[in-house]
Amino acid sequence: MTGFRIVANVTELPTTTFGHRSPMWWGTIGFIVIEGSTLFICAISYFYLRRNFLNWPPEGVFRPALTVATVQAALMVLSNIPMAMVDRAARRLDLRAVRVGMVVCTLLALVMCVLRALEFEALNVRWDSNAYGTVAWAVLTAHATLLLLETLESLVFTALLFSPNLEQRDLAGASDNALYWYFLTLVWIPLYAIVFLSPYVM
Amino acid sequence: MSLTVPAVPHEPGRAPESAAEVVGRLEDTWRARPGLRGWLSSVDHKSIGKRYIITAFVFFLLGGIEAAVMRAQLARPENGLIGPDAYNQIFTMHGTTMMFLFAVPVMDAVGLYLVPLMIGGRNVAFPRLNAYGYWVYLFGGAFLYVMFFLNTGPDTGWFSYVPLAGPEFSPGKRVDVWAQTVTFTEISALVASVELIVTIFKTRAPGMTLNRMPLYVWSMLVQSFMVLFAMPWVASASMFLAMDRLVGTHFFNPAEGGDALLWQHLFWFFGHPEVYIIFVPALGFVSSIVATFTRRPVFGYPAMVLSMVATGFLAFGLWVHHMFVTGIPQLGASFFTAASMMIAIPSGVQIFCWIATIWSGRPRFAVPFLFVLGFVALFLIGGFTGVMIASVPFDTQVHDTFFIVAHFHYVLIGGAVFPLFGAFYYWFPKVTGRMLDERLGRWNFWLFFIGMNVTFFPMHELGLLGMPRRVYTYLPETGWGGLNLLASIGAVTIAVSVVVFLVNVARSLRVGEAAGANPWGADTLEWAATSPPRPYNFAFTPVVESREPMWQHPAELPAVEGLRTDVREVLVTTLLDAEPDSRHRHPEPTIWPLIAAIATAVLFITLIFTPWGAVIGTVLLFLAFVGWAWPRGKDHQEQLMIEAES
Amino acid sequence: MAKTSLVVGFVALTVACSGGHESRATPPAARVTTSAAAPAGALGTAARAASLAPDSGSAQWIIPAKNYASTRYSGLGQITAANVSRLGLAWTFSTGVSRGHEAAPLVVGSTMYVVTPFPNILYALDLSKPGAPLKWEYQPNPSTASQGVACCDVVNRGAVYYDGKIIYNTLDANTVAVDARTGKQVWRTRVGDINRGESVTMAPLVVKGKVLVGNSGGEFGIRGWLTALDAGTGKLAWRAYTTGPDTDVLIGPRFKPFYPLDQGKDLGVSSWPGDAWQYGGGGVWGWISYDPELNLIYYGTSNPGPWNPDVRPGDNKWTAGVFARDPDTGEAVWAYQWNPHDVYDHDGINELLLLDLPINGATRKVLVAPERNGYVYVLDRATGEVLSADPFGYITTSRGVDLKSGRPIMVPEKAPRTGQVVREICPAAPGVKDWQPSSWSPRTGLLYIPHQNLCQDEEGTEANYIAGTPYVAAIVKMYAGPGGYRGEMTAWDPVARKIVWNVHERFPVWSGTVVTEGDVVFYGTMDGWFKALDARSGKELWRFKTGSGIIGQPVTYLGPDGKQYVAVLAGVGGWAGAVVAGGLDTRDSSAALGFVNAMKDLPAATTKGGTLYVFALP
Amino acid sequence: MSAVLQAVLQFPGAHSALKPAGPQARIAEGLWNSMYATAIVVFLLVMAALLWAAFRRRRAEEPAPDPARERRMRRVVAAAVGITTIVLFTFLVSDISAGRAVTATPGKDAIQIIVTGHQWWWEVQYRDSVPQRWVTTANEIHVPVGRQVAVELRSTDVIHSFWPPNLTGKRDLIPGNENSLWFQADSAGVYRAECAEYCGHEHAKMALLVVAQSPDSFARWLTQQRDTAHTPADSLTSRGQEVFLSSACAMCHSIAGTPAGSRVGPDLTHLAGRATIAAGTLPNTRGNLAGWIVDPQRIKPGARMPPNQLDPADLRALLAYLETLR
Amino acid sequence: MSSPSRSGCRRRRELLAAVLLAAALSACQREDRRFRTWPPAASAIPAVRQSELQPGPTTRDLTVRNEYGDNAWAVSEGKRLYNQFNCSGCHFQGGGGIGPPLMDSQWIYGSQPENIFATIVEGRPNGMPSFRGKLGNDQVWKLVAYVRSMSGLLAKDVASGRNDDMQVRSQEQSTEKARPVQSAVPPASQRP
Repeated sequence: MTGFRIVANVTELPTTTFGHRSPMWWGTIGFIVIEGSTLFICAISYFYLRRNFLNWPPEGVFRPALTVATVQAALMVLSNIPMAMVDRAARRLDLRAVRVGMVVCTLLALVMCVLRALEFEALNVRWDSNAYGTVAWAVLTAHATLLLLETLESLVFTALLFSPNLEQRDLAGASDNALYWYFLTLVWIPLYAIVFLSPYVM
Repeated sequence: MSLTVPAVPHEPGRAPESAAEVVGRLEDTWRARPGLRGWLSSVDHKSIGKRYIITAFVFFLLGGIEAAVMRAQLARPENGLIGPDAYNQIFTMHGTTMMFLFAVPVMDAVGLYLVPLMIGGRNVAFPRLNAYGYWVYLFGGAFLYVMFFLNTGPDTGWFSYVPLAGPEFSPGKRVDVWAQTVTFTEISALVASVELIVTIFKTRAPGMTLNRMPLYVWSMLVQSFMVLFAMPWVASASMFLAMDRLVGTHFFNPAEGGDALLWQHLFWFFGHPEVYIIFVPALGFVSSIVATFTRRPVFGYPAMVLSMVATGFLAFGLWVHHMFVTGIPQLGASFFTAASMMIAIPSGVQIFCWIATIWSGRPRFAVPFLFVLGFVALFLIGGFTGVMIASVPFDTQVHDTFFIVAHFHYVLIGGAVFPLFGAFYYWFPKVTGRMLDERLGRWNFWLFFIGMNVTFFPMHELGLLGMPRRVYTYLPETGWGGLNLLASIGAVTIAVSVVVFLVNVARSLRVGEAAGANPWGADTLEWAATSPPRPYNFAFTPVVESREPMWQHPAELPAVEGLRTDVREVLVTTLLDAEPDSRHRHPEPTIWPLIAAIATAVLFITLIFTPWGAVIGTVLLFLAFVGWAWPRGKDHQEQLMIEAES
Repeated sequence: MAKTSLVVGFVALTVACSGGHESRATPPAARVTTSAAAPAGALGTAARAASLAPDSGSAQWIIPAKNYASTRYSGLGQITAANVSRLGLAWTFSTGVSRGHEAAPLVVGSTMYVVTPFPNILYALDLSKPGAPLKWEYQPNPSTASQGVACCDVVNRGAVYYDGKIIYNTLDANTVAVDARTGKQVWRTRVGDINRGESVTMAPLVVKGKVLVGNSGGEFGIRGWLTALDAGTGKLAWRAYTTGPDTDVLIGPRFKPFYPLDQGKDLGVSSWPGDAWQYGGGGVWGWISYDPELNLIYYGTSNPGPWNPDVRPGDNKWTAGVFARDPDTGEAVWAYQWNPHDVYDHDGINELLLLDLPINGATRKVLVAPERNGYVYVLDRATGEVLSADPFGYITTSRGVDLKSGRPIMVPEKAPRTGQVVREICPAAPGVKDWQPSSWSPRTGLLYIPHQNLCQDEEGTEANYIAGTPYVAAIVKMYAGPGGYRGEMTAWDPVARKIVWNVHERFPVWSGTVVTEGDVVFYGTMDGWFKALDARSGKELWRFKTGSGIIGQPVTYLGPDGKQYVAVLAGVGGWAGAVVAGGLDTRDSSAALGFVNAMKDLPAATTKGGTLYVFALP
Repeated sequence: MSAVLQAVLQFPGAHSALKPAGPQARIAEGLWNSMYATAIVVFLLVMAALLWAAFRRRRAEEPAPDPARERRMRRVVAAAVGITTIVLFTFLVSDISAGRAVTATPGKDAIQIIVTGHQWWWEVQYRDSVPQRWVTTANEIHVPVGRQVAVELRSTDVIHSFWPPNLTGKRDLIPGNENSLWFQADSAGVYRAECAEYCGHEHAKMALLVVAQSPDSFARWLTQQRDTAHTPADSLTSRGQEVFLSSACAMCHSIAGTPAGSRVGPDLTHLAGRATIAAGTLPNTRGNLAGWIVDPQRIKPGARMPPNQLDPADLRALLAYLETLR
Repeated sequence: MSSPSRSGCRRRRELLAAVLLAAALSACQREDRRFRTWPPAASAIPAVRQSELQPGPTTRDLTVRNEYGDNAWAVSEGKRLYNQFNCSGCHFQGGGGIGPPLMDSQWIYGSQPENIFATIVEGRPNGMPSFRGKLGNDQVWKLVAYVRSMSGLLAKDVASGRNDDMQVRSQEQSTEKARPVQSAVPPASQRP
């Protein structure tokens, strides 16, 4: 066995880091890439299958209704404000602000889940009606799955914030959660444009 | 070159610990839990890695048995050994096993074992996720084989083209089993890739700048990125297929505006990089072995790194060359021909660099090095045929024939399995503490090398003579009998060589010569650990000052101290220059990854039979992750800080 | 208007009226109406029906089309736009059969004859007694198996009175002649074979002593024909096939089609691949008209089979077209295909109204045909030249008719093909208008077209001809066209070539129409309303809810008591009503050749039935 | 016809990409030859270099990394990479020009054929401007020597791939995507084609014969194919026809000139004129035909042809009748 | 003496084993593809009871088990034959048209496999043709299995998914079971 010659000491290094200094942040980026790819694939498929149709949506299918989806899109964008506040509070290690912010955001996520259920209704087409319906549902479902997972995660995390076992480094989790939230809500904007707006222009 | 670790002074009030003290404390803190539950709860990258490697190797043997059955059936024309139904299942199982259950996982497995050691870390970045990835993989593979023995083995080929694999032409659940197996293995591969990327990015030993990373670590980094960008495609595609089959969606129904070619695009956008996902780590094996056995660093480090990165990029530009006969426009085809030829250039660079290394080094012809030499010969042949089939007019002749079968076996066996066997011989002492027998190893190599060529070289000829792939039999009038018999004889030879390998391993485990920490006199950090390494890998985190730390400091490595020893703690460094940045808590062993993997399995398996599976599985999975994430017990040091803050 | 009166007067002296039954006085010659504004001067003076023979006068209704010119115009004027609102139920009669009742009741003298759908019972009702009691009934007992080869419900479109006999067809391809007085069978001739998919649902026509009968089964791979039987004995006089060599189609030296593409030898074979013409459809299940002056009969031929066009390249002559033949010998004089290589099941069997219309300043002998493909054609009935063809519904399948070649200009993207769904095919398979006959009033010069507004999605599938089983090879799903309504009643001016008014209905208007001298148009709807509209404005004047959806042909007659009556059969069914008549499952959009998808709400709107309703003013 | 049979069975080159009989196959073969030769040369050079590098005699003590030597090596490696690039570029240029030549659109006078893939047989139709002159046959394409043949490729079920190696490379038949190719036979002969895309149980037994013949004999063949089947002349064959029409046969197969018009299975109007049955699986002999009718699942397990339990006398009559379908 | 809890545990284990075994066997049965064998009751089936009413004491008939009813491949073959032999021409995809619907709960001539077998082979008076001699018994049994799947009478993992065709009905494997009702009256026209 090779021996060691001590050349430095790392005792003073911090144990809680935020952003790209934290491995979990990179892990989150990794999952964002994976899930972003999945959504991208759904979007690609959407345009690929578009080529097989004369009209889009095909004749006999109504265009999607816009109201709910537009409210949802707006909500998604705006929800970034409280989430950014959570993010900043976490970096300040301001537990109280993080708690309040996470409660607000979790409620918002629940509202989004409800809106998502209504958005399926608003598509005006079933998944098994034709390939248009299929791929529109696919985009929506793929994002809905992520939304659902994020909602559950936020719920658990919020509960954790009130747990006696909370540790300081868990606050880094709030920051990572915020990162994922930015992705989840902002990626919806192009997807919203594809599923709900593009049938009006293609 | 000066060390870039910030000069943190020794704590004045504390005496430096003695190495023995530290080791004792680390042994206590990092000890594996006892018993079955402890075994199931392990999050150590080495135990997970070993399980991964053994599991993958078992699948390799199963896939090999399937191959043997196929060669037996094809040994003579109109053979009645097995009928089309069994044959079709078996060839699909062979392809699926080798690609999804052996080749990718085994590369990840070796990486998960070696990478933390090579970069001087204690474990992978997310150890529990790592355990979860393994369990998911195990369940996926086991599920496939259980279903296969229940006559529900997939039978539409490893790329399951629709509409054949669609609901109309593949009734029953056979294809669903395939689709979900793919999903299982995708999850494990994606998990492993995130794992490896973050491990490499954030937990390298201080001083191991990107520029000093061993080539093998580079290869795993490139491979992991490729997995990250390639696997979601097949995961999505297989989910689309499963939904077409279960709830009647129309992704691939041409009548309702779906598209059979959409499947091919999605699949090959994954499927082509897949080959390189298998091949790139092999480049890392070869580079490690070449350096060690020529006793010099690999020539042209920057060129090697760049060519691996280039391979990684170019691999994503080739998928359409699997679709040259689907009637795509000529112009598009030309682009993909050019890209397919271009990818030969980085391979050329690598081969020339290795030859230069060998030429200028002092080679030792140990078994790992033999496998490398064999690799070069076989991979050249596979590479040449690869360039040939990039040509559209020629590809239209040999596409989907035995020529292709020959081509990709040369690439995959020659290009990946030979280096992998070399790697087995090379790192076996590190993993087990014992050397493999050289004489048996030579038998292993030569039988494999000869068997490989006898089996697959005639297949080129068969393809040109018009033998399509995936035929369960052929007519005597075709005149393919002789070459097929030859190929079958070659298959027997390969089988014998694998048996020799197994004998070698079994023998070595019992009576093998004990290996020291660095039996080969190699250059990378894993050889600084004991053989086999302790659960914490290194008593102190080494500090790296060159690309060949073990050659630079063969006796005593520079290292840092100051990580806590009373709890599991690891050092996090910066991305580019690997400067120490923070201390990071390492999770305790836990059973929850296994539970989460069981929940995942329930999700995917029930989803084969009912859409409600999604609901059941999600609920279970949620519960499992709550259990996973919920903190148990507290660390007062940490707790106090937060109370002070709030 | 004077000329019109003359025409109507002439009506009284017709060939067939010399029947032998008592002939009642014709109603007073049409009054010159002063109340209604004459639509167009030129029209009022020049337009007329070609020849109304064998119209036996306004009192009776002895053939379903009323007269040889197929105008379905009654010269009775007691019921007028002004008083129709007071119309009330006079009496009813239950047929005891609950499938689709498409027939027109006949009134000959003081007897009414009603033919039911399968099992094709013939009832004679005595109009001279109160409540019109049953005189006799005749049961032809057709083969029950024949129900299996009736594509679109087991309907019958009516009988014809000729020479003391009621002559009609049974579903199992028999033609029967029954003594009008006694109800005894006079003769019975088997004209087709159900094992080859043949059935007969059409109302025959008797011309110069020949009973003209055609077969149904365009969805069963039949080979279509029109057969002439001797009216006295039922013996076969001649048979003219729709497809096959010229000798079979009765194409000889007299055959002079107008368009070059219709000229040539054995086109009925050469426009088909292999022996596809042997089972290529082209049945004759619709209406026949006759012009005594030119001595020509006119009839349309049905769709080519199977629906999936990929298996039958070529023009598929002479399906989905029209023939002009000499009734004595059956020789073809000219032919024209509405839809060469029809790809939409757009049969050409609709009623052909023989009118003399002022076209470009000259009165021309024309044939007016509101066709399934969505155009009202005006053809020169002597030569077969298309004078005009104008859309009267929503069409996406073609962009008009090229008058030079006579061919419709098809939209290739809308052509069905194997293995791919083609969407929004408008009109759907039943066309803008199906069999349900329109009527034409010489007083308004308007054509009253009952029709539908349907589109469909279609996918061609693999075709497999097995004799006696359906040969369609298409999956179809119909739905309402633009606007969401499914039925329409359109008044069309064939001279100005435009819609004058039109009424939307929830369901397809699957019943026939009749227009009277009182300027009232009668028709029924599938949800059971029997309606009267003002013939000039289209305003609804009266409605009555019957027991079941109406798909029958209304008639009007003068009762022995001198009062004008209006009669119609109510009994939903037919292709459009199969969902109710057959008890079909609406979860399958392709059921009943896709019609069910457009009629999913019909079961909630009506139930099965089979009742004759007769109305009169109080 | 036995001559054709003979040719198929005795001539192994009837199915080889290396015995080209048409322009496209010749181009592909040319590419193969040049690439194969280049590959051998390069392989030998690289292996020689490798073996030399590994086994060259070394001085006892070589200084490990000598900067001057490293520089020299860098130059050599760069040169080798440069040569590799040039070789690949040459390949690329020749590929693309060959690709152009292969995919050039066929001339106007090309024979128009539609080939439809079914699980597991081929339907072949010859187009004509007059629909009546269309010809439908199965598992056998006759073409005149020296004339282009344009093939439209369709599939009604799964993906198949049409591949006569001696004549041209393959092209997939994809449901929902129409494909086409053309080929030309330069010399008379019988060329075998296999389905090259895995298509289910009997992918292995889905072959097709391309019979290239002189323009005259092709024209004769085509004319003959347009005939409908003759009415049976004797009692045995007319009994056979009766068996055909009254049994399950007529549910799937058609014989022009009889009421059998089903299109699920191959058109049998000229069955006796074909060299093979069961899509190139068996020579078309009486015994094979009998075996195929009675127990097709022994020959092609999973094929769509059901077993037929026929009375021996009926079977004899049926076979006699089928043999008249020339 | 074994304690009750232990024996209970063992019983549970036995039950679990039985369930697993059954699942395994059903998988085998579902996925089997026998090309050359004939189902047991293939060649001849005894006269089928058409009426519920029996003179004398009621006896239970031995119903014929159609092995194809558990076999996904056979059901899908049945679906193919259903379309190829133009069953779909009259019954369409189960909604009916010329013939009665097959996806609903109404069975005029019985819903048992042997009833359906008899209906196909013998034909029925109101237009159902007799396929005797035109189809092999094997094919008829496959058709029987498929016809039963149309109204959800087969297990969902055996019933077919959608075809690569136009979407006209929910796929068989998603069709809820319609409990068969014996309806004595043919929907075809009744005589007065």
